[in-house]
Amino acid sequence: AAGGHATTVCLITKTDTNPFFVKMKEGATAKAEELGMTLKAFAGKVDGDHETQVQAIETCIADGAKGILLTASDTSAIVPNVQQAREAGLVVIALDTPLSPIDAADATFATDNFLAGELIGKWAAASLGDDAANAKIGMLDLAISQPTVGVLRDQGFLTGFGIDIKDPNKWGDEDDPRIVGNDVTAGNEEGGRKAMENLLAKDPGINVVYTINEPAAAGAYEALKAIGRENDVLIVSVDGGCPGVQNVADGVIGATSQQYPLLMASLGVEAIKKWADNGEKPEPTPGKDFFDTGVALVTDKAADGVESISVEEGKNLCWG
Amino acid sequence: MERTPILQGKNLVKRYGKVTALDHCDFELYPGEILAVIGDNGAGKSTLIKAVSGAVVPDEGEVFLDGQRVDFNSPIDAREKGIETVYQTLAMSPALSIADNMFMGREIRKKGLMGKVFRQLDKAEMERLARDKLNDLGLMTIQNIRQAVETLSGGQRQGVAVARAAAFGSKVIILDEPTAALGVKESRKVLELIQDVKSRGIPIVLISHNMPHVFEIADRIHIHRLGKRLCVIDPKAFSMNDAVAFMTGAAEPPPETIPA
Amino acid sequence: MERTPILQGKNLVKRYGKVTALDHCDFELYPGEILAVIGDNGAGKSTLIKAVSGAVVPDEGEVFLDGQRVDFNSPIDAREKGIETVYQTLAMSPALSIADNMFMGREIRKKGLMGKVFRQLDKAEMERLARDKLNDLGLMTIQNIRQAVETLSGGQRQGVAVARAAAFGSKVIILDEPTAALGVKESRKVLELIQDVKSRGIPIVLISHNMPHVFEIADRIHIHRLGKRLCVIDPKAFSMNDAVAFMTGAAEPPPETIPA
Amino acid sequence: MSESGSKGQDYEASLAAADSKVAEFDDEQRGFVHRLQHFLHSNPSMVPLIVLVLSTIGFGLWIDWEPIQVRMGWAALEDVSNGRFRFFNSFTLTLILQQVAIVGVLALAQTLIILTAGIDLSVGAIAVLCSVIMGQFTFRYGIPPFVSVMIGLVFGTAIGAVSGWLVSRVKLPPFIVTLGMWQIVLAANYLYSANETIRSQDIEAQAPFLQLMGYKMKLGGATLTLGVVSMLVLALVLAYALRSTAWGRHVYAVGDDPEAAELAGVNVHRTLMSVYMLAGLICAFTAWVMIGRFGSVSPSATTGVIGNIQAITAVVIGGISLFGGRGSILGALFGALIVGVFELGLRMSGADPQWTFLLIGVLIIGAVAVDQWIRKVSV
Amino acid sequence: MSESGSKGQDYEASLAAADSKVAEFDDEQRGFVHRLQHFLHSNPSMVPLIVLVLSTIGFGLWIDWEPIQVRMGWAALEDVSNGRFRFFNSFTLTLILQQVAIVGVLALAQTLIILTAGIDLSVGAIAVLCSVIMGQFTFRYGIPPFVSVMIGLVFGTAIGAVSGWLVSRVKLPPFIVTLGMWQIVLAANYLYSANETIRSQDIEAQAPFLQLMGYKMKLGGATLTLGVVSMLVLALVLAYALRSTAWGRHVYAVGDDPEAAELAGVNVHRTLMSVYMLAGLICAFTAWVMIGRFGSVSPSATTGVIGNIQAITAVVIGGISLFGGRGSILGALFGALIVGVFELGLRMSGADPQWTFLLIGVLIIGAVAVDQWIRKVSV
Ligand SMILES: Nc1ncnc2c1ncn2[C@@H]1O[C@H](COP(=O)(O)OP(=O)(O)OP(=O)(O)O)[C@@H](O)[C@H]1O
Ligand SMILES: Nc1ncnc2c1ncn2[C@@H]1O[C@H](COP(=O)(O)OP(=O)(O)OP(=O)(O)O)[C@@H](O)[C@H]1O
Ligand SMILES: [Mg+2]
Ligand SMILES: [Mg+2]
Repeated sequence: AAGGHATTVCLITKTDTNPFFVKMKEGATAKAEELGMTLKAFAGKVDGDHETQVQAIETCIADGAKGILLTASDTSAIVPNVQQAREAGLVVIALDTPLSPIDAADATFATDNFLAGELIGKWAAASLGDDAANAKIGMLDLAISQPTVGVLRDQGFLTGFGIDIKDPNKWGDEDDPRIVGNDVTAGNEEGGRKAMENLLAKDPGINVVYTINEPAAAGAYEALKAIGRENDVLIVSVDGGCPGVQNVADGVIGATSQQYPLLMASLGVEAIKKWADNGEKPEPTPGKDFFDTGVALVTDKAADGVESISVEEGKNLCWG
Repeated sequence: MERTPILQGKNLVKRYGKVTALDHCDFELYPGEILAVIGDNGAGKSTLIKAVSGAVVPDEGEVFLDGQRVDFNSPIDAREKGIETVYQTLAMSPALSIADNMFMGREIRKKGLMGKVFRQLDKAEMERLARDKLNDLGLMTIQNIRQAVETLSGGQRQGVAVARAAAFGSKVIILDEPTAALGVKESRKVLELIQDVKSRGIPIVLISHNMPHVFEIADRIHIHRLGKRLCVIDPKAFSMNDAVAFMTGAAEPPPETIPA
Repeated sequence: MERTPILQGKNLVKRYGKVTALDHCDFELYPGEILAVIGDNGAGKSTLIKAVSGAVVPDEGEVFLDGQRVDFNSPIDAREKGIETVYQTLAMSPALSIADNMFMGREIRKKGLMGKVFRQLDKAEMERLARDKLNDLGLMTIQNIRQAVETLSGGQRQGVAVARAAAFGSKVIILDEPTAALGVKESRKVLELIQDVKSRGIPIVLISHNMPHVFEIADRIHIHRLGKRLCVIDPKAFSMNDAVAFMTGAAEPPPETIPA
Repeated sequence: MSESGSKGQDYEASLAAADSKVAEFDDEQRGFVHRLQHFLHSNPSMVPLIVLVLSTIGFGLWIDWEPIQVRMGWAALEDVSNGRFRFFNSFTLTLILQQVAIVGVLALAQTLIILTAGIDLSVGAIAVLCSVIMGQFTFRYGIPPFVSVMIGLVFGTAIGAVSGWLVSRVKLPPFIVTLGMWQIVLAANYLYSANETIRSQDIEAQAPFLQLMGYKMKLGGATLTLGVVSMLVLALVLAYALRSTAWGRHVYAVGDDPEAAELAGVNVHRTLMSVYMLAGLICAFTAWVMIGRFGSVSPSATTGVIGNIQAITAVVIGGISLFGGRGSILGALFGALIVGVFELGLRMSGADPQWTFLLIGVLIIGAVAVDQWIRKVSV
Repeated sequence: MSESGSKGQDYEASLAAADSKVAEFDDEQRGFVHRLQHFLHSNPSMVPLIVLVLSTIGFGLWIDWEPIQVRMGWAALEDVSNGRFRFFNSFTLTLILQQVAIVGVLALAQTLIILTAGIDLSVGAIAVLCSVIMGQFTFRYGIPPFVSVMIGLVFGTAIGAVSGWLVSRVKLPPFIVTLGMWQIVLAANYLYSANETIRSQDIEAQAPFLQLMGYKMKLGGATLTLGVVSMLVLALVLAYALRSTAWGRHVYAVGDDPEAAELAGVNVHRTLMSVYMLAGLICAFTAWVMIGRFGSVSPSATTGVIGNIQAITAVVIGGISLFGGRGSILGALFGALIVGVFELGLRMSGADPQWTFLLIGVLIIGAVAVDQWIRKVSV
């Protein structure tokens, strides 16, 4: 009674409350529909929810699915379960975030979150020019449990900006005086605003703000607007969702690294279809150990030495 | 007897799980009288007065007030008709003050704008009235009318509950073991209050295990046994010993003991 | 008098916030006697017996058992010395069965391996004993020894509490208003039980507001007033009226009323 | 057949002469500590107020020690690294008010429920769903913003009514009802909104009325938003209603002992329904305050997930008993402010987010332990 | 001076003849529904068991309708899209056991606390911190895995002891104590672990003892892990201890009415301490089960954040009263399994995760409403 199609594909995302994953699910659903497959979506209950993802993998095995598209919350902890699924004959494709080790999955369609961070870091440094040496940076991160994606983007940004990141697996251990502080946002407007206010109270002179994603950036902007400093602070972000790109156009965000969740998802569904039909596994991007779905820096204020696309292009490619 | 009872229960039934607390029980209270209800522990006395005062909705049977059928769904309904009850558990809010408790559910609002529009309570007036009522009962040992009920001794609490009922009952006052926890002196005060209320023409139902008290003040005695009314006796016609014998099942009541 | 009191309190003080419930109070109980404690509501009777039974740790003063100074920090300490108390609040766990409640804190384990290693309770034995004790009290109307205490009427509960104390008290039994909620018949059973316990040589402290009961069974009467012992009288030497007069402050007790 | 008639039992003859003293004595040797305990005991919301003032002063001294030294002449401006007041300035102090506005209003709703011996785990979720409704009704269906806000308020009240009915009529424990309701409302929020954020810029352009609660009033460096003012006014109105109207007395009576209240003539069902509906309405009002504060409408706002715990924390630190019937609603406001002061103070003194989180945990236990110590007197 | 002596008051002369009937009658017209109510009332853990069986059958019929049709000969294999049993097979059914192992063990700890009329919000956080301790002590300090596990167990017990002491001695409400403890433990966990995951591969290679609870026993398609078996054994042991030892009776008595228990001779402090410490120990044991299940040690495990609510949900669905003193610990296990069956069943039927949350919310309210209906009888 449940599901009329023979081929089932599972999509397991970190949460289903973040628009990024909502779009990923939309892309996968549309593609599966087109290819005559059944898509079952699973998601963690909160950011970093590893347990629910494990349960989801087990469910897919029990359900007799053909393949799994997985955005892992904990890229190394999930490996034994991925192993189990592969042993049961499912193809597992990592989306967005590579597993650790990367070959634990049959294939990876991902953006490099570290690279995404690095791009906005470089752009921010280049935009400031000489002022970068005495910038005051506010870091708006995801959560105190430091999920991988947040760490990668944060550390990428700092690297791009030219700051020594110490332990690359952890944010907050840097001692560069240009960093005013880190605070957490839960990746939404509410957290973004409060975190920005907290950092501003610590040092009102902040002029560069890294944000984990665009909703957090929007919240930070509200906090800056409240004290009339929205025009002299550079906000950078990651994601590239349509509202985010629109915010770049509106000057809320200086630049954002755009990722392509819809593309990842639809490519993933296609790959599983292929594998189900003729046992063919997807190939990685030449020269990389994963299929890179790409990252692009979206800004209308291109900076020297950093490749970027215009907001107009970004809008065409954005998700949602 | 051709008088109409002021409060009447007919054929009342109330079951709690396997226990039938009221088993087709009748009840009549006539104007101006003190009716005592006596019976063994668990005979169903408290359940009976709960059924006629709205605290319990009987499974079967009817309640009449002044000959009119009434359907009390809550004690508030009964109170609105002038029936005041002191339940065995006293029904006080421990954290609230004596005055708050006495006026619970019939608070007095300030006159004028503050009262009408902002619905502000007239605390001063309520406290004054509460103090008066307690003084009538000889409970002036309560120093502070604003003190929380939980700081009172069991006896003082019972006193406040009785004072509340006496102050507001306009038609019937029901007292369920009002002197159980009281000392000699305090019990006497309550008995005096009951007679005082009676002299104002308000009939009273008194549940008590204290035979001397019952025989001292009751006009008629309703003997309850095994969930129903066994008989009603005139305390002047029977001895305490007879009453105890009927109530405990040691003797059969003569048929003519049931008037009305 | 040269006898040593079996249970003695000296100079006990207990304050609750502004209220001094015990005000340098003395107390003596002699072997084999029934000592009644009477007093107004709030006089501090319950606090007194709590202080000598470990339920309340007095702010000042000392407690002696058989002439030995004891420091009870909890009712458990007192129980281990053979002092059993029925508190005014009964101290029952409503959701547990009658047998569970009777053996609370002194459960019987199975013999052999199951009991020693797995600490398994001998429920059958406990139920049998509980039934016996209740039968002694004439409470055989309780049908099911496994029924939860909350399903009993107030009177039945009081009976279970009294039966528990009578069954386990080896040295002293203290009863705080054991008949307050009881009917005529049930009260009589408790009084008989008290006399029965006395005939086993165990002394009893009885708090009660019921003068006829007190004068009927007490050997001595401790009159409590305003947080301290006013005097101790012999019920054969004074009338109830005298006792009430002393206890309510209507008359001064003669100095020779205080023995020991 | 008593022969003693109305003169009472024979042994009661001497009663007429009885005196009426009770065993109540004045304190003998009470020191300052006892007096303080007593004062605080009779003014329950004073405790959190004092904690609030002390923690504000403490953080101020700690953070602004350098400028204070300069001001007092103990140090020269050149000797210190920072001569500017960072904590003790009107901007920072009013910022705390803005930051606690959402939790503060939710805590008011929570207080009402807790006073009836309930607990509401769904407050935050209701607020988020109602903000989504206000936003989506305006943008998706083109309903005028004013009407959308009204619909949101009605919707919040309706959710409260459902919970209230389950608690009062079906007699389910409030913890369970609102635990279930929390999940239902939060899931409905994501499903209905499809996780779409409505951007601040769009709202500003097309429906600025939705952002009304964010309207700013400046007095020097102090910035008060309409949301903050509403929170303060609402707290005062509720404090008045709880203290000085019959309804308020009934709320306390129901929380104290619902059966006693029923027997004493309080319509417990109506009181509970009014409390849950009012709490729902206040949660929906919080939705409006949220839109004012964030500018945008976001279904994934953190309030939906942790707003309940935040509100309960504020209530508890505010000295309101979780067992119902005791406490002052102003305490909840002070409780929310205490948490706000600690969070910002700790962040400004350089504690990282994880330490801040840990210290708030310590604060919760500590605040209640102090409260308990004060309550020990005379109970 | 009573002259009646030991014969009692004069009006009591006739008592000897009193009969001893009480107003207790047998049910008159009771139908099937009433009998059922009675049966369920006297066996509280039957309700969740029945719900568990019914929901398993329900989901099985729904998900496996096609293979059932085939098996019954109502349809040919060719007509259906799927002829394989997906839900009704030993793999899936034992999978549910594995999936609920963590919540199930936590729910046992939670039940103990709730039986004493408490609540523990810190259970999940303690489990996560202890798993980090077991892992880091082994890997950071090179302590033998067995010793590390012991240290973890002792540590969990110690946290329980602190909470128990605050509840029992300082007399703080358990909700507050464990709310604070939750934040403290969770933050300590992040701080201590530096958010580092210890990878499954490393544990397998260097300290496989840590993964002992993940050891699999296969019987045909059925897979049971040592963690699952421990959960079942622990539940039975606790059920025995609660029902058949003095300690168990004391736990119920304390939850029912702590003052009465104290007066009746129960050492309330010792009982509460033993319960909180045992609960802490069980949480620490959960840590080991977690390592077994996930292979790795991850400080960001969600159990730390939502484990408390999941455990409370299981307990509540299992029919254990949040007011203490009532309920059977096996009910909590059934409660956890019911949630597990619903989650897996809904996932397999393809429900969107948000719909699953929503339905679990409805389930919570529904389960307790049924329970309430059953309890109505005879109270
Ligand atoms: N809420 C209830 N739930 C279950 N049983 C009840 C309830 N209330 C009363 N009963 C039962 O109904 C019977 C009658 O109780 P009731 O309280 O009316 O007796 P009573 O005559 O007032 O006794 P007492 O003199 O001890 O006050 C008893 O067996 C009692 O156990
Ligand atoms: N736990 C308590 N907290 C505060 N005050 C108390 C407490 N227990 C008793 N009191 C006060 O101490 C005084 C003595 O109380 P106690 O219960 O000992 O009186 P009693 O003689 O037993 O009265 P009764 O005859 O009414 O039982 C009273 O004023 C009472 O209010
Ligand atoms: Mg009664
Ligand atoms: Mg007493």
